[in-house]
Amino acid sequence: MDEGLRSELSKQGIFTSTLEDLYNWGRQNSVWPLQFGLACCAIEMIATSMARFDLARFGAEVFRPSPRQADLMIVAGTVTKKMAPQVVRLYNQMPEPKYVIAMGACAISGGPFKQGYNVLKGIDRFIPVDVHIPGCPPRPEALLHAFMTLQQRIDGQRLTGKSRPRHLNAEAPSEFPVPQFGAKDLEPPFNPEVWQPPRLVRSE
Amino acid sequence: MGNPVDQIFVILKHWLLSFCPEGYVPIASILLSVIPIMAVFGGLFALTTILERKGLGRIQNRYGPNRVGPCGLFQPIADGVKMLTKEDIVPRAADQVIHFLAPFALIGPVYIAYSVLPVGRNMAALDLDAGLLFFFAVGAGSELAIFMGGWSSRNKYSLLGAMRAVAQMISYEVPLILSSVPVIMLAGSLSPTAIVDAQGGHSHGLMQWHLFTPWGIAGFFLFMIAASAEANRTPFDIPEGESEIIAGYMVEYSGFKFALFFLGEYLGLFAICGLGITLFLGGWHSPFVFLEWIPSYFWFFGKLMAMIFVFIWLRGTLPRLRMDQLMGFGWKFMLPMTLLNILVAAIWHLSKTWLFPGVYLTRWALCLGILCAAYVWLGRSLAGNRSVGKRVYRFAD
Amino acid sequence: MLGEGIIKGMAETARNFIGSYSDPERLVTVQYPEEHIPAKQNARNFPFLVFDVEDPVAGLRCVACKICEKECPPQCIYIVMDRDDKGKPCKHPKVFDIDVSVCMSCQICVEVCPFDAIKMDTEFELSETNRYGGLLLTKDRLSKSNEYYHKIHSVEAAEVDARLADEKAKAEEKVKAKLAAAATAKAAAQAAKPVAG
Amino acid sequence: MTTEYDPYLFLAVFLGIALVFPLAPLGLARLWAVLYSNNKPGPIKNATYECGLESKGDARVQFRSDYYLYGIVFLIFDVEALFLLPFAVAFTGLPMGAIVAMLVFLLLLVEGLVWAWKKGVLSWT
Amino acid sequence: MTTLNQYLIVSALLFAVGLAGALTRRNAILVLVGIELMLNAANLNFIAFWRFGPNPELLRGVMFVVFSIGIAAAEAAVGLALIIAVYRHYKTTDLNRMDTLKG
Amino acid sequence: MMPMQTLEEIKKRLESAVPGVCVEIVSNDSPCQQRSLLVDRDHGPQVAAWLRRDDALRLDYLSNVTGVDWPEVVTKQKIKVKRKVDGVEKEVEEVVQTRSGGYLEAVYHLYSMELKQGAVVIRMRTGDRDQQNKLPSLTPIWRSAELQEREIYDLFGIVFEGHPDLRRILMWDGFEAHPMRRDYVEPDDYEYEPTPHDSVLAKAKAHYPPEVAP
Amino acid sequence: MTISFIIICCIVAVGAIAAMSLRNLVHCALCLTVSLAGLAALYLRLEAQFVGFAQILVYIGAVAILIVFAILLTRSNEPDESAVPRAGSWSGVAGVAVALVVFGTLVLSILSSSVGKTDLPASPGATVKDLGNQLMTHYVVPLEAIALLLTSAMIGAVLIAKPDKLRAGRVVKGGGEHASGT
Amino acid sequence: MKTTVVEPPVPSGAPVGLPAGDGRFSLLPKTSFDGRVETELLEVAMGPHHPSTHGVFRMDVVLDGETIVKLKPVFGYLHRNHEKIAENVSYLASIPYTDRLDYLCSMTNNWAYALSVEKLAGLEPPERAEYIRVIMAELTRLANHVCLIGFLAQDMGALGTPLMYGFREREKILDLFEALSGSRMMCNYMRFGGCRLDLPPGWVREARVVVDNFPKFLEEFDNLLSGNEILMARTQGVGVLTAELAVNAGITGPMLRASGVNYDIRKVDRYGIYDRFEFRVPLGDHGDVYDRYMIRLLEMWESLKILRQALDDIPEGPVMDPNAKIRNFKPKPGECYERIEGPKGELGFYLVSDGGANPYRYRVRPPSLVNLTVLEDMCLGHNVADAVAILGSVDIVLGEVDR
Ligand code: SF4
Ligand code: SF4
Ligand code: SF4
Repeated sequence: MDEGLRSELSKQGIFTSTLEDLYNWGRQNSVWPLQFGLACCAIEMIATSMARFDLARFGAEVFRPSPRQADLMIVAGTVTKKMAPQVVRLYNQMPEPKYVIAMGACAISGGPFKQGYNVLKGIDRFIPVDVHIPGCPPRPEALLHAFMTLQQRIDGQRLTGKSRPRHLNAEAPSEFPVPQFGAKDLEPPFNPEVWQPPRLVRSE
Repeated sequence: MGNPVDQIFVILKHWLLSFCPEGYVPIASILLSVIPIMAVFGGLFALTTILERKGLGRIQNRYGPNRVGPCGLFQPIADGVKMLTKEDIVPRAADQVIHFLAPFALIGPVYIAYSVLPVGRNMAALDLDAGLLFFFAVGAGSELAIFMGGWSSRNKYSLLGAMRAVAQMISYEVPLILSSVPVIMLAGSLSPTAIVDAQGGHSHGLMQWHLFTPWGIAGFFLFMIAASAEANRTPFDIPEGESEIIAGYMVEYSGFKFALFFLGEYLGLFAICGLGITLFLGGWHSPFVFLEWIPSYFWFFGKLMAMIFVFIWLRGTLPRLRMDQLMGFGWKFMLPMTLLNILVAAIWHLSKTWLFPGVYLTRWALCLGILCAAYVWLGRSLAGNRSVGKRVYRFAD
Repeated sequence: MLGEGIIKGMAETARNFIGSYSDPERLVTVQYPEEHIPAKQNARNFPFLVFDVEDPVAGLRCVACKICEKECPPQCIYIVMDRDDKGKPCKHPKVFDIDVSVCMSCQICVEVCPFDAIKMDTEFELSETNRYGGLLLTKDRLSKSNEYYHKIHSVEAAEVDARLADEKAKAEEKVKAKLAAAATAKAAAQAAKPVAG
Repeated sequence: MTTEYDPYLFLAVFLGIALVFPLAPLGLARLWAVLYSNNKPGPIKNATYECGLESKGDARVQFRSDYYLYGIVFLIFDVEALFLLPFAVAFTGLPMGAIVAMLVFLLLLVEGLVWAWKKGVLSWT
Repeated sequence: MTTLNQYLIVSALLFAVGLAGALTRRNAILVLVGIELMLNAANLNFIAFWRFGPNPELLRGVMFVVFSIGIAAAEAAVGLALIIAVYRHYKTTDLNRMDTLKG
Repeated sequence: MMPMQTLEEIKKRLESAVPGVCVEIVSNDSPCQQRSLLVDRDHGPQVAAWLRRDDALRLDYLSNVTGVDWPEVVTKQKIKVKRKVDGVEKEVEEVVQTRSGGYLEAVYHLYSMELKQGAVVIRMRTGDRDQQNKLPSLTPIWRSAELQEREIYDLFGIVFEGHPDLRRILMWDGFEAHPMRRDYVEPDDYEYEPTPHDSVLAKAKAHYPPEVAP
Repeated sequence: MTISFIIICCIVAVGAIAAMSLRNLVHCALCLTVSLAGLAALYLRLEAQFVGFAQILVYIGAVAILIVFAILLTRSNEPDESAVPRAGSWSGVAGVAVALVVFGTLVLSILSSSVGKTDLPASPGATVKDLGNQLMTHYVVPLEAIALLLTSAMIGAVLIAKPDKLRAGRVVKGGGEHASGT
Repeated sequence: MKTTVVEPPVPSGAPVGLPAGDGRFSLLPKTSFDGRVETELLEVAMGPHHPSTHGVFRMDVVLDGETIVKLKPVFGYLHRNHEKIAENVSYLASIPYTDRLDYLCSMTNNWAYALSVEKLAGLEPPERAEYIRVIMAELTRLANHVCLIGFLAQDMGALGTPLMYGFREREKILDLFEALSGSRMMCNYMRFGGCRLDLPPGWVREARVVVDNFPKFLEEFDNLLSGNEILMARTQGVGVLTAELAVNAGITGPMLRASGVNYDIRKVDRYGIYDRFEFRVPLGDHGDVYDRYMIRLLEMWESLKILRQALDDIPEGPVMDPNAKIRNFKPKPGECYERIEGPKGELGFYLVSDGGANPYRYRVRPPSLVNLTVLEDMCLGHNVADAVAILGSVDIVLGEVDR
C-alpha cells in the first residue's frame, strides 16, 4: 500500500470518517472476549456474563475458546510467573485489533500477592493493557463499566493519522516476545518496549 | 394458479424478465433465482444468530444482546463489520492452500442444495427428478470441507475435531437418507416439489402431511435427529465440543473465514430443516385448509423458524453426548429404527387395501405398536449392560 | 432411558423461557448502566479518609499514626506525617497514598484504625486506562466528607459519630477533670503554700 | 414452474456464484487489511495454538482404525441407500415379489450390520 | 454438439492417467486411487455408449454403472482395508518397501 | 468406640513392633497440646506401615503432609559461672551457644477413617539442610502423600526416596531454589512500587534512578 | 464440442493428473474428488441424472472419505519424497510409457471407428422411476448379488482392518472402570 | 463403613522423558505401551488455557485415538505463594488471603483458619458466633455446589444454562454475604475468637427467604439434569473411584462419600457446634461422576436442613471472644493442625508458632490438590470428554490447588 493512495484516501475525508465510524461502531459492539480466567476474578467475570449482569446485552457474551476468534483478553486473576509466558503467547495469537482488560488488582500489579516470588507484578509488563479495573475482585458492574470504558476508547480511535491506534500502524508490533523461564525469575522480567517503570516523585 | 399475493415473487420475477433481451432470458432468470436464495438465506443466517443469542438469553433468564440498534437487531451487522476488519491469521504450519479453500468448499455445496427446496408454491428454483438424491449428494460435500478445514490447520484439536466431525456426519448420513425413504416410497418421487404436492390433499380439514401418519411421526423425529447431527447442533455438537477440543475444526480460523464456517453451518442447518419441512411438514402447505389463504412462503419460513427455535431450545437445554455414545446412537439406534420405519411405511401402504371396520385405527395401532416396541427395545439395549438409570442413595446419620 | 428426562429438562427450560417474559424472578438481569443494584449497608470497595468539618485538609480525622500502613496486608498504604517548620511532627498526614491497583479491599485498615479516620467506600466505577496516574489515590482523592460517609453507610456512620462524640465528651470531661484536678491541686498547693511558707 | 433454463446450467451458475460468493467478503477484508490495518504475522502469532503452550509434536499422527471401520460400514450402507432410492420411487407400482426381493436385499445388509454390531465394530472404544 | 468420440477420448485419457499413476506411484493408496480412476473411465464409457447407443430406454448402461459403483465401493473398502492391515504390520504403505520387507 | 491410645502407648507398642526404631515424643506447649512422634528416618516406612495396619490404630488416612524448615539457629545465652580467675573464685559472664535446628522436617497427620479417630502426628527429620536432605517417601503406603511430598520437594528441597514421580510441582522445572525455605531470597523485581515499605522499599530503590528514588 | 464440455474435461483431466502426481496424499485425495465431481458433471451432461448424483454421493461422500481415512490411518499424509517417480527411475518412466502407449492405441482405435461419429440421439427421458422399475424387475438377481457382495465386502474389510488382538488387550488400569460404548 | 486394608496400590508410572522447553515433559514413552497400543500416540496438552480446566490447570494427556493412556496433571499456574506470604504477615493479615484460597468458599476458608488459630491460642468463640459460622459455612456449601454442578454441566456441553441457573441462586447467597460482610466473594468475615461483625438487622429474615426458596431451585436442577438421559449416559460408570483407593489417596469431601465411605468431618470431629444439628450424610455406591454429582445435590438438601435449624435457634449475644486480641496477636510457641469439612473436602490449617507475631510455619491442607491425586486413575481408559467431566466432578479450585 503506497503512501500516495493512502493520502488520496485521507483526502476523501467524509468517506474515511464514515468508514471510521462504521469501523469503530462494529468493533465496539462486537467485542468477543477470550474464554480465559486465571483466578478468583475469573469467577466474577463469569458472574458478569451470567444472568444477573448479562454481559450479553453488549453483544459480548460470545466467549471464544480459541484466541483466533477473540478480540478481547480479560486478564482476570493473578498472573503467576509460571503462567505469564502462556498469557503473552495467547495474546500474541489473537488477531488484531485486540484489546486487553486487566481485571483486578492481581492483573494490574500483582495485587495482594505481589509479594510472592511467583507472582508477576502486573501483566502490563509484557503486553499493553487498555483498561485497568481495580478491585479485588472488582464487582461485576465494575467489569461492565470497564467494558464501556473500552468501548469509549475504541470509539475515540482514529482510522488514519498519527494518533491512530497500534493495530492500524504497520510499524507498531502486534506480538511481543514471550518471556522465558529462568533459574530464579522470568527472563527478561519485563519488556521495556511495553513497560517501563514510571518516574516516581515523592516527598519524604 | 393461486392468489397473486401467494405468487407475488413469481410474478415479480416474470415481470422483471420481460425487460430482458431475448437471448439473455435464461441467464437472467437463473440470476433472479440464485440471488434471492443467497440473499434470503444469508439474511436469515444473520437474523438467526441474533435470535439464537436472544433466545438462549431468555432461556437463561437474561436479555441477551439488546443494545445495538433496535432491540439489538443490528448485532449481526456489527459482528460482520468486526469480522471483516479482523486480521486474518493463517498458522505457519498450516497447509495454506487448503486452509484458504476450505470455507469455499463448505459454502458452495451448502448453497446449491437450496436449489431444489420449494420455499413456496411454484417457488423451487429447480425441479430435478432426482432432487433428493442431489440434496444428499451435495450435503456429502460439506464433510470434505470440514475435513479440509481441520486437517489443513495442522492443529491437534482441529484435526481431532475434523475427524470427529467427519465420522459423525457419515454416521448420521445413512439414517438421514433412510429416514426419508418412506416418504419417497409413498410419494413415489425423488423430486421435492412432487413430494410437497403429494401432501397437498386434505381430509376433514386437516392436510395430509406425512407427519400425520405413524411412519411420518417416527420418520420426522428420526430425520430431525439425524439432521441435527449432520448440522453439528446440540446435543451432537461434538466436533466443536468446546469443553474438550476448544473449537474443533475451526480452532485456527480467524476473521471472516471463521464467519464463513459459521455461515456454512447455519446454512446447512436451514437447508436440512427445509428438507425436513418438505418431506414431513407439508412443505409450504398450511396445516389446515382454512389457513390456505396465508401465502405459501410464509408457511415455509414460519415452519423453518419454528424448527430453528426448537434447535435453539435444545441447545439451551441439553448437554452433549460423548463420541462413542454418539456413534453408538447413530448406528445402533438410528439405523435400525430407520430401516424399521421403511418396513412400517410399506406395511402402512400395503394395508391400505385391507377392508374391515376400524381398519384405520388398526393400521395406526399396528404401525405405532411396531415402532414403539422397537423404540423401547433399542432404547433399553442402548443403555446396555452399564445399567444406566435412576439410582437410590444411602444416608448415614 | 427413553427420553423422559430430556423432555422434563426441555419443559424446565421452556418454563424459564416463558417465565422470562412474565416473571421477574425469572428475568434477573439488572441492566447495569441504567439500573443499579442498590448498594448494601456494609458494602466495601476501597478505603477513603473521612474529614469532619468542611475542610478536607484540616478536617481529616487521620493523625498519621501509620497503624493502618503497618497492618495493611499487601502494604498498599503510604503515609508521610506532616511536620511543621521546626520539623516537629504534627498529627496530620502530609502524604496519604493508597494504591488501589494493589488494595485487596480487605477492610483491615478500617478495622485497626483507632481514630475512625479511614472507612470503606462503595464506589466501584474506577476503570482507568492510565494505571499510574489513575490508580494511585492520593490524599485529595481519598478525602471525603462525613456527610458522604453518612450517605453510603448511614447506620455505621451514625454509630461512629455517636462513639466519637462520646469519646470526645469523655476526653473533654477528662480534660475538664484534669483541669479541675489541676485547679484543685493548684488550689490545694496554694492553700498549702502559706502553710509551708 | 419456471423452466426458462437448463437445470444443469442453473446448477453450474449457482455453484459458481456460491463458490465466488465468499470471495466478496474475503476480498473486502483483504482490501481493508491492505488499506488500513496490515496483517502483521509473526513467529508466535502464526504458530499453532495449543492451549497457550508451545505446540509440541505434529498434529498429524496416525489415527485409530475405528474411524475406518465406521467408514466401511458407512460406505456399504450408502451404497445400499443408493439402491433403495429407485426402489422407493417405484414402490407404489411394484408387485409383491419385487417388494420381497427388496426385503431380502435389506435383510442381507442388515445381517451384515448385526454381524458388525456383534463384533463390536460399532462400539467406539 | 459433443460426439461420442469425445467422451471416449476423455475416458481413454482418464484411463491412461489412472494407469500411469497405478504403475508409477509406489504408495499403495495411490495405486488404489489409480485403479479407481480406471474404473471410472470405464463407467464413463458405459454411460456414453448407453446414451449414444440404441435402446437407451432400457437403461442398460445406467444399470451397469449403478452396479459398478456399488462394486467399486466394495473394492475400495476391501482394498483400503488391506492397505491398513499391511501398514499395521510393516508400518509402511510404500509398495517397494513392502516387497523388501516381505517375510 | 474405645478412646484412642495415648502417644505413650503407641510409642511403646511401636518400639516392640518395629525393632530398632527410635521414636521420640515431641512435646507441644500450646493450648491445643497436639504432640507428635519423631520417627527416625531409616525406619519411617516400617513405622508408617505398622501404623496403617495396626488393629487398634488403623491409620488408613494420611491427611496432611508438610515440611518445616528449621535453619540452624544459634542462641546465645549469657550465664554466670563461677570460675577461678587468677586463683580467685569469681563470677564471670560467659556466652553459651546452643545450636538448634539445622534440618528440614516432614510432618504427617494421620487419621483413621475406619475407626474415626486421629490424629496421630509423625515427623521425620533430615540430617541437614543441604547434603543429607533425604527422607524415605511414604507414598507407597499412602497415595495421598504423592502430590504433597512432591510439593515439599519443590518448596523445601527434601528428597523423598522411593517417591514414584518426584518432580517440581508448583514451580517450573528450571527453577533453582526452594522458595519456602526461610533463607530463600526472592527475585528482585520491584521495579515499580508506588507505596513501598521497609525491605520492599530498599529493593525498589535500587531500580530507580537516584533523582526519583522515593 | 461445447465450452462447458471443454471446461468439464479440463477439470476431470487436471484433477486426475494432479491426483496421480501430487506429493501430499491428502492433496491427491482432494484432487481425486475434483476429478470425480467433473465426471459426475459429464454424466449429468449425458442425462444420466441418477448416476451423476450417485457418483457424487458415493465417490465424494464416501469413497473419498474412506481414502482420506486410510491416509490418516497409515500416516502417509506427509509429503513422501520417494512417492514421486524420480526422473531416472526406470519403473517410473516405464509406467508412464505404458500408459502413453495404451492411451495412443485407444485414441487411435476410437478415431478409426465409425461408431463415435454419431450425433446425440434424442433424450431418452429416463426417470428414476423407470430405473426403479427396471431394477426391481430385470435386475433383481444382480441386486441380490450385489447385496451379498456388499455384505461380504463389509465383513471382509472389517475383518482385515480390525485390530483384533489389540482390541482384546486394551490398556485399562487404575480405578477407572472401562466404559464400553453404549 | 468398613474399609479393608489393602496393599497400597502402586502409584502411577515413573516419570518418563526429559523436560522440554516451556516446562513440558514428554510423556510419550520411548517404547510403545507393551505393544498393546495400535495407533501412534497423540500427546495433547489440555490447559492451562482450556475452557474446561476451571482456570489454569493443565493435564497432559496421551491419547491412543481418543482413549487416554496416560494423564499427568500439571500444577502451579496459580501458585501465588500464599503460604510464604502468610509467614511474613501477621495472623490477622492472613485472613483476607484465606478468602482467596478457594475463592468460591471464602467463608469456610476463614473458618478453618480461625479454628486453627483458636486452637493454637486457646480461644473460644461465643455461641452466637458459632451459629453464624455454621450458617455461613452451609450457605457457602450451597453456593459452591450450585457452581460446581453448573460447571460440570457446562463441561459436558450444556450451553451454560445450568450454570446460569446456578449462578442465579448463587447471587442470592452472595447478596446475603455482601449484606453481612460487605463483599460478595472475599468476605474476610471471621476472626479468631469470633466474627468481625454482628448480623445486620433483618439479615436472618432475608436468609430464611433464600433458604425457603432454595428447594424450588434444587427441584428445577433435578428436573433439568438429574434425570437427563444424556447426562446419565455421560456420567454413570465414568471415572469410578473405589473406596479403597479413595481412602488410601486421602480423598475427602463429597468425592469420598460418593465412593461410599462415610466420613464427614462435621460428624467425626463435631467441630463448631455441628453436634447440635440433625442432618444426614448422603453416600454413593458407585463412586462415579454421577454419584459425585448426586451426592452434592443431596448434600445441599441436608445443608438446607442445617440452615433452617440454625436460623431458628440462633441465640443473641456477642459475636467476638472478649479475650481475643486481633492486633499484636502472639500465640505461644507450639503447633496445631485443625480441619473442617469444606465444600470440597477436608480443609485444614497447620500452624507453627514460634511466639512471634507471624506464624513460623503456615500450611494449608488443600482438599482440591489431594483429590487430584487420583485423577489419572479415574481417567485411564476413558475418553477425553470423560476426562473433562471427571475433572469437573472432582471440583477443584485452582486457588487452592496451587495456593
Ligand atoms: S485481584 Fe483479588 S480477586 Fe482478583 S485474582 Fe487477585 S486476589 Fe483474586
Ligand atoms: S482495604 Fe486492606 S488492602 Fe486495602 S488499604 Fe485497607 S488494609 Fe490495605
Ligand atoms: S488512617 Fe487511622 S490508622 Fe491510618 S494513619 Fe490515619 S489514623 Fe492511623
